[in-house]
Order: sequence, then C-alpha cells, then structure tokens
Amino acid sequence: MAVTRPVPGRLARWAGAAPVPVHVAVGHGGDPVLAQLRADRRVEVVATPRHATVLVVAGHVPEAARTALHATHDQVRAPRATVVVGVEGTMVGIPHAVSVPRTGLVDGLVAVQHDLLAGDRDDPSIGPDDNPVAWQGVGPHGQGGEGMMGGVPWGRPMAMPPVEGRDGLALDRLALRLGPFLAGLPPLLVVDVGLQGDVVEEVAVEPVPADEPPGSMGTDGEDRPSVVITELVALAELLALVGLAGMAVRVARLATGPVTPGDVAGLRRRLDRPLGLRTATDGVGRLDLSGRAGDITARWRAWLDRAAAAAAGDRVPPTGTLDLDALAHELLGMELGAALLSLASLRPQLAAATALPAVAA
Amino acid sequence: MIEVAGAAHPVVGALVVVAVLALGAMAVAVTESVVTAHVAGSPLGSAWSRPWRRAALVLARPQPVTERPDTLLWVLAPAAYVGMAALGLTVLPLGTVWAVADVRTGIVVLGSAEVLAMVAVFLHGWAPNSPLPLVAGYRFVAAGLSFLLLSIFVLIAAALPAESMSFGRIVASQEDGAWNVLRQPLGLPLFLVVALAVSLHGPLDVADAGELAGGTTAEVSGPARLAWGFARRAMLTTYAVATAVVFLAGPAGPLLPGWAWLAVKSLAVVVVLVWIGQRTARVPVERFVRVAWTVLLPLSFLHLAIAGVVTLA
Amino acid sequence: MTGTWVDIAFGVFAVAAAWFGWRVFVTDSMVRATFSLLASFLNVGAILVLLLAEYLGVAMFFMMGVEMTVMAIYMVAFMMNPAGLNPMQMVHQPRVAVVVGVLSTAGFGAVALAADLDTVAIVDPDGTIRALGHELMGSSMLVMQVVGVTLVATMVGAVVLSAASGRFGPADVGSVPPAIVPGDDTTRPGVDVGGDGGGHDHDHGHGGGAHGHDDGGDA
Amino acid sequence: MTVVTVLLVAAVLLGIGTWGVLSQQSFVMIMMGFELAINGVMLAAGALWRFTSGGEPRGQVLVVVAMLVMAVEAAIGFALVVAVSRARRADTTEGIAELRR
Amino acid sequence: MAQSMLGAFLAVATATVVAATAVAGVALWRRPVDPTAVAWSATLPWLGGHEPETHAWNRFHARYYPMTLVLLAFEMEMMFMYPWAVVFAELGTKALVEMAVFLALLSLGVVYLWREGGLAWQ
Repeated sequence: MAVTRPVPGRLARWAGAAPVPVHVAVGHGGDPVLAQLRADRRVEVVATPRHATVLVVAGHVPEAARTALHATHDQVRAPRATVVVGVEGTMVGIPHAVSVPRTGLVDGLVAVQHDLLAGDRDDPSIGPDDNPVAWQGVGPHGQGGEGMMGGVPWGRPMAMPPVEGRDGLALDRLALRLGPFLAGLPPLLVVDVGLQGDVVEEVAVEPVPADEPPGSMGTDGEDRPSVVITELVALAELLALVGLAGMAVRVARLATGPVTPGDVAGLRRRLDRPLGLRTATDGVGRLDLSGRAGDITARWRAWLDRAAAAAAGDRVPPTGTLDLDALAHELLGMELGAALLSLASLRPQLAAATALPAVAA
Repeated sequence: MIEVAGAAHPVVGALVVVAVLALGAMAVAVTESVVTAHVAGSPLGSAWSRPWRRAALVLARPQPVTERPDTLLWVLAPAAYVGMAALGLTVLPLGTVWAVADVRTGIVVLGSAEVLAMVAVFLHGWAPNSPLPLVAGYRFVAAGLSFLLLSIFVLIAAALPAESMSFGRIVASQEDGAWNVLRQPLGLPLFLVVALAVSLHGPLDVADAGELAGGTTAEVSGPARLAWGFARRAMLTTYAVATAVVFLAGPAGPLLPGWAWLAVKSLAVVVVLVWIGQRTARVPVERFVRVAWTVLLPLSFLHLAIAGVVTLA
Repeated sequence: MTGTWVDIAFGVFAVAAAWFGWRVFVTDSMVRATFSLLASFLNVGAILVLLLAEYLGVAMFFMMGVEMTVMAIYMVAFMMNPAGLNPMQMVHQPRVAVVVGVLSTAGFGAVALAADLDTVAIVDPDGTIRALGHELMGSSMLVMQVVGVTLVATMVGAVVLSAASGRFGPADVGSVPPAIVPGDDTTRPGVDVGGDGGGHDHDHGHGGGAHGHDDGGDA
Repeated sequence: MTVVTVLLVAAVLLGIGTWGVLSQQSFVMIMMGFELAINGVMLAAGALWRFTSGGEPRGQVLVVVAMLVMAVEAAIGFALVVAVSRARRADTTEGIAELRR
Repeated sequence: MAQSMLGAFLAVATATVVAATAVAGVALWRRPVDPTAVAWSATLPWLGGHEPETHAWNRFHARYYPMTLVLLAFEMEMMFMYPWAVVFAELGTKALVEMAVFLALLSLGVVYLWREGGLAWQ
C-alpha cells in the first residue's frame, strides 16, 4: 500500500525539469547502457536505489539474480518505475516494467519521470508487504525479543555469538551478502562478507551463475562490448566510487563516442598526476593474482594501456579470468571500502569470469 | 557586566544567520554544479539552474523508512548538524563592526561546534540501523577525532597576535599587521583540510562515500536527504567564512563595505574548496588518520611555533 | 540580562541536567544513554556560563563532546544489547544503590545548606580569562607541568593496555599471568580449575584445563 | 541562582552518579556513573569560584584539574575494559569473579 | 552596541535553536514514523539486493580504539592552551618556552602511540 500523494503543481514543474536520478542494475553486457546513462546530462546515475526514482535494468539478468533484482526494485521508494533496456519487462519478472530501446532510452526515462510526478504511474512492490517472521506481540515485551540478546526483536535476530577478531577482542561479526546490484561492484558478482567493525574477517566471492542466453537476449543483437568500452566503463565506475563525479562523466562520454588513441592519451594526462585519482588508489588494494602483483593504480593504468591499444586498432589479448578463491584470500583483513574498491578495479577480469558461456569467445 | 564588542538582538541575529546559511548553501550548490560541469566538459549554461531543479525533485520524493530505525536520532542528526553550523557562524564577525555575538571565547565556540557536528554525523550513520551507513558513521568518527586537533591548533595560533580568543579581535590584529595568510603561512592549508573534512566535501568525504553506496545517506531520501545536503553545505559556508575571517582579515578591506568583502573572500574560499573536491579523489580513512597524526599534527606544532615567534618579533 | 532571566535559565538547565543524568541509567539504547549524558554535561556547561565562568562553560562543550563520542564507541562495543532492541536489565543490588544515592545527595545537600558562605562579587569579571592565563603561566605553572607528565603517563598506559600488538608482537603471546599463591600453579588466573567460567561470558576463556604454562600461546 | 542552589544541583548530580555506579553491572556503565559524579564536582567548584572566591583564578584551575581527572579516568578505564575483555571475555563485574578466590 | 556576555550567548543560543528546528521541521515533514506504514520489502537495508540475516546494530568493533584513548588524554592540552594564547603576547618568551616544554611532553605520548602501531587498524 504505497503512500503517494500527487506532488504540488509548482514543485512538480520544477522537479520535472530535473535530471532523472537512476539506479542501474547491470547484467551481462550492460556496460554500454551504463556508459550512455552516465554520459547524458538529463540523467544522474546515483549510488543507491533510495536516491533514485527509476530503476534501469541494463543487459541480461540471469534467473539466479531475479530475486535480488525484485528486492532492488522494491527498495526504490514508491512512487517508483522500472525501465528495461531492449527486452520485455515480463522477461525480468517485473510486471509493470517499461521496455525502452537503447536509442530512445533517455527520452523514455524523462517521460516516465513526468508520469511519476503527475501521479499517473506507480509500480507496486513485488516482495511481501509484511515481515514473514511473526514478531508483533511475541515474547515477554511484545517486540519478539527475549532476554538480553535473544529472540527476534522487531522481526530480526541480533548479531550473536561474539567471535574473536584478529586483535583478540571477541565482538559481534556481521555476515552480509553484498548483492549483485551494489553500485560500483562488477556486474553480477555477490560478495559474502564477515565484517568485524569495518575490517573484512571472512570473505567469499561468487559470480551469479549465468543461464544459457535464450535467442537474441541481452543488448539487442550487439555482441560482447568492445575492449575499449569495457575498460573505460570500469574507469568511469571507479571514478564515481572515489568521488570524482565530473571525471566519471567525461570518461563515460568518451566511452559512448568513437575513441582515438589521442583521446586516451589526453585522459591519461588528466588522471595520472599526484593529487588526482591516485590519492584514493596508490598503495590501496594491493593484490598479487596469478603472478600480476599491483595496487589499484597499476590496474587502472593497465586499463588505459589496453584502451589505447584497442583504439589504435591492434589486437588486444582477452583479459585472463581470475581464481576467485585466491582473490577472496587476498581481500581478507582489508577495510570494507578498500575491498570494494579492489573489486571495482578488477571489473574487466571479473566481467570475463561471469560472461555468458556462449559468447565468451 | 562583561562587555562584548559586537552583538545583535537575538531575533535579528537568528534571521541573519539563517539567511547567510541559506545563501551560502545555495552558492556552494551552484559552485559544485558549475565546477562538475566544467570538469566533465559539458556546457555550463544549464549548470547554473541544475541545483534548484534537483532540490525540487528530492523534496518531492518520499521520506526514508527502514525496518527498525532510531527515528528520534535520525531527525536530530541533520538538525544538530545545521545547528552547529549556525553556532559557528554566530561568533564570526559578518560586518565591519557587526557580529551576531562576538563573544570573548569565539574560537572555543567554533571548536565545540565542530566536535558536536562530528557527533551529529555519527548519529546520522547510526540511526537507520543499516550496515553501510553504520560503517560510514564509524569511519567518520575516526577521521573526525584526527582532524579535530588541527583546527584547534590553527585557531589558537591565530589568537596569539590578537591576544584574545574573539574573532573580532583576530580581524583587528590583521588590519594593522599583515594578514594571517602571509605571516602564518602553514595555517591556511591546515584549515582547508579541516574545512573539507568537517563539511564532508571533496577528498575527505569519508561519511557519504560513494563506495559505501552513499555512506550515511544510503537509506535517506526525500526532504530528509535535502536537509542533510543543506546541512553539509551550510557547514561548508560557516567554515569558508571562518577561513576568510581568520586568514584573509574577513570584513576588512578598502572601498567595499565589510559584509561585501567577507562575501567575496568566502566565495573565493568556497570555489577553492569545491575545485579541490572535484580534482582530488577520496583519501582512504586509515591513511588519513595516520597522516593526520604523524604529518599534519607536527606541522601544526611548527605552525604554532612560527606564530609564537612572529608575534613576539 | 536581568537577574530573573538568569534564574529562570538556571532552573531550566539544572532540571535538564538532572533529568538527562537520570535518563542515562534507564534508557535501553546505549547510544541514547551516552548522548543524554552529553546533554547533561552541556546543561552544566550552560550553568557555568551563567556563573560567568565563560571559558570553562564553553570548554566543557568541547571537551565533553569528544569524551562522549569516545564513550559511545566503547559503550556500543562492550555492552550487550547495544541498541536497546530488548529492554535492558543490567542492574544488581538496586535498593542498596538507591539508598546510598539518596544519602549522598542528602549529605552533600546538608553541607551546602549548613555552611554559611559569605558571597563575594567577582572583582574584575572582564579579566577572568586573562587572570586564568597569568595564573597558569605564573604560580600554577607547576600544576600545568605535572598535568603534562600525568597525561604522558596516561597515554603510555592506555596504549600498553589496549593496543593489540606492540613493537614486540601481540600483547598476550608468551606472557603468563602470575599465580595468586606464589609457587602454586593451580592458582594462576585464567586456569579454570573448577571449570566455573566467567559469569556472563559465553564460552570458555582461553584454553581451560591445567596446562596453564602455554596458556597464552594459543591466543 | 545563589551558591546554595547551585551546590544543591551539584549534590543531586553526585547522588545520581553514585546511584548509577552502585546499581549498574557493566564496566562502561559504572564509568558513566563516575563521569556524572565528576560533573557534579565541576559544577560545585564553578559555583564556589563564582560566589565565594571573588574571581580567584585558582578556582578555575581546580575545575580544569577536575576535568583532567575525568579524562584520565576515562582513558585508563576504557583501556582496562579492553584489556580485561581481551584476556577474560567478560564485560560485567560478575565476569571476573575469580579475583575473589 | 556593547552588550553583556549573557546577552551575547542568548543570541548564540537563539540562532542555533532556530536553525536546528527549521531543519528538523523539513526532516519531519510527511515522514511516516511507524515503519509498518510502508511495505516491508521496501524497508530492508540496502546491501545490493540481499536481505541481511541480523540487525545492523551490533557491538561494533571500532578498530581505532587506541587512538581514541590517546586523544582523550591529548585533548586535555587544549584546556591549557586556550588561556595561554590570551596572555602569550604579554609574557613573551617565558610563555613560549613553557608551552614548548608542555607540547614536547605530550608529543612523546603521540610518538609512543605511533611507534606501538596504535594508529593502524588493530
């Protein structure tokens, strides 16, 4: 029962002209759509569905990630709307989704936002309206809890029992499944994290299992995005994560148009200076995976090299896939932010790992 | 009866403070939009009106709800954060002789406004009962406790030549002598670090970090999100005015009236801070805590020594 | 600011300080308890400003803000049910505590009422901060330096006790607590002879049983 | 607002602090009680400085020293809580019953 | 217009309270206080698509606790530096030397904290 009241007229007029805040759920081959949305001035890609009015489903979302997609859809605050790029909404299990081709995507989004503000559109939430765990009226105090730490207070248990951390203090450990649609995480990657404070004490990295692609699903007939787009979208996502919104838009705009080696060289000149992107990436996320040791700076420099080579037209070897268990072992002991940045810095390799089996030629 | 240099009627003072914070927050929002558009290489035309349209849309969106939040603290956080920005602004001289309340212990009031603002940001991270904002709130406390000492040392160094802790006397001490930006060189960079960190802007925005899905604002939407955005920009306004007062002799200057000079200098500081924000990526928290304690703190000791020697010479 | 306004303000701040002080021990959520203690301190700071000790009042805002933030971190880390999702019942000997509390209030109150203190007006209200400065740099300089040494000792002690590992490796590796009865190994703390375990901790402490010697080894 | 009324308020704070110290089981809550008691002491010292000392700066130094006592007590107290929690996994007074042996 | 110190602080308090209540009003406008007023699936914390097993509120293991303890002690120094700043110009080098000794003493504690690795995440 979404609580929506039509927005007062004058506010609606002003709000209508605002850039559409969009949360992008990226599936297989969704990178070109993500670049297109980030490059366009009439759209603002936001970090969490709470800040968004429209959920955009880009690329092919396999069956295994459907429940997570429905949960993400519900967490966009009502009145909400969903736009699926290039495929029927019902294919993704969201009944009221609007299917928009990639060409007129941004105009479709602006139109959807106008409907939302006028009160003509509001997708109902898919998930249950009430907490399946019965907690109201349960237990001595009627909130489902018992004793000091036990029971299901307000429908959810408390983090128990305490576990000994690496510094000998036995405190609570939060077991979190950071889902496939967290902003900046490589597409369709689930990270099972055991957090003590903000240090990762347990971690497992699992890609969402891909199902075989029925027919011409995915990015309306285009094959795997070219190397340049994959590298530049990874760079744009990393820039957005570390707070350089302007540079992220510039890189995304580069990724949507034709790319010349000169452009990439100009980009490197802008980024590769001491007090720029390197403030967040120098010496952070130091991983040595299958012989290639380096921090996040080394990896985004490698992206720029590969993008320059691909722009110059010569053959670029496909990125080797990763041993995810070795990666998980490397992430142990990192701070949560550094771990998420490290995963974002492995986007091309991890995209290859979760790629559609048939297409990963 | 302890005499206080400049002081206004409480109601007049409150209206002036709210007006200055509102104007300042709008100026910061427009500067951010224009600088982001410039860095992104897009046309600057629509960048000027983009913040108002964005604010209207955010205001039109529904308010945040989570499963079991601490709603009292969740509402108290933006209110306390703006209250502390206002508290800091009241003790700063806004005109040549005019200030809302130029009390004798001005720099201690600004210091306590900063500390209680840190408490407000921690509450904003704690209240939603959601993992990512909780981690962001704790990260900010680590950074907040580290840059706190820098701001106190810099303000005390500015109080040495003025022989008083009131900001009005600090401006007076700069009028006859040289401006503090010249005779106390290390002060401005250290105070810019504090200004960025306390107002969650640019490279020191550890509380609303993008990598934690928006940090403490991961669960916030609607008018509450507008209130938090306004609070951050109001705090940046207060610290821009404080930087102008402490280092650029605030309202002092030829020809133009006092408040005009203060507006020009504060806007310059805002542009510098926002420009740094769009060119430097976020500093990891562990590194910032280590650098603040092992590099910036000794630098502020040196800064204090220089200020002492210069005052005595 | 005429006298009556000061009295009204004092009354409001005094009642608020006492009420928040009481709330500290009755709220369930530890964060709310800590920041109601902060509110109590802020009200006492405001009373100090009314008492014309302006610097001390505002400095209390600053000091207690930091102290209560640190206290909130430790309250949430070391208290069960930190967010008060279940009602808090961490109280023992409640009646004794109430009686002693009331007795101490009555005792100090009696002292306040019985003593006939002749009030003296402040000689130079404008110069109180300057006088404090001269005092600290002059005859109370010894107080300041002793405070400096105390603070260094506090810092070193706090780091020694709390840091997980120092220059010479983890704090609890290799160190074995001395036996309470010299020479009698079974009385070495941390060795659960009777297997009765700590009252509230949820599983055994470090390695139980008689092998106390390598007790710290498996930390 | 005379010296007697302010001292009475200080006495109330001291009483609440004492009640808090004696009634709570957890280490950190006991320290909250001490903090509240020292809060009352500081208020009493401020009142006596204002009304009976005629502006004598040593009165203010006494309040600063009381603040020092609170800071040192908090720092060493929390360090001990961490040390005991690391060694003994106990966070309440009952947890370290072995000392009574 | 010279005005008494208490009048000045009344102005400070009024401005702070007015600004705070204005923003509290905005933050409370049309806010559903009862979480059950909204669909339950919309109130789950955002983790990227999955539901958390436990409440987020836990005994949070802040990893920088030694730094906080040293700050508690180090911060007492500010209480002595503020009055020192007011009388510094009158007393000259005597005050400078005295504060230099005080600062040197306290920086020993910070050096010890850094040396023992207390600044890193424990």
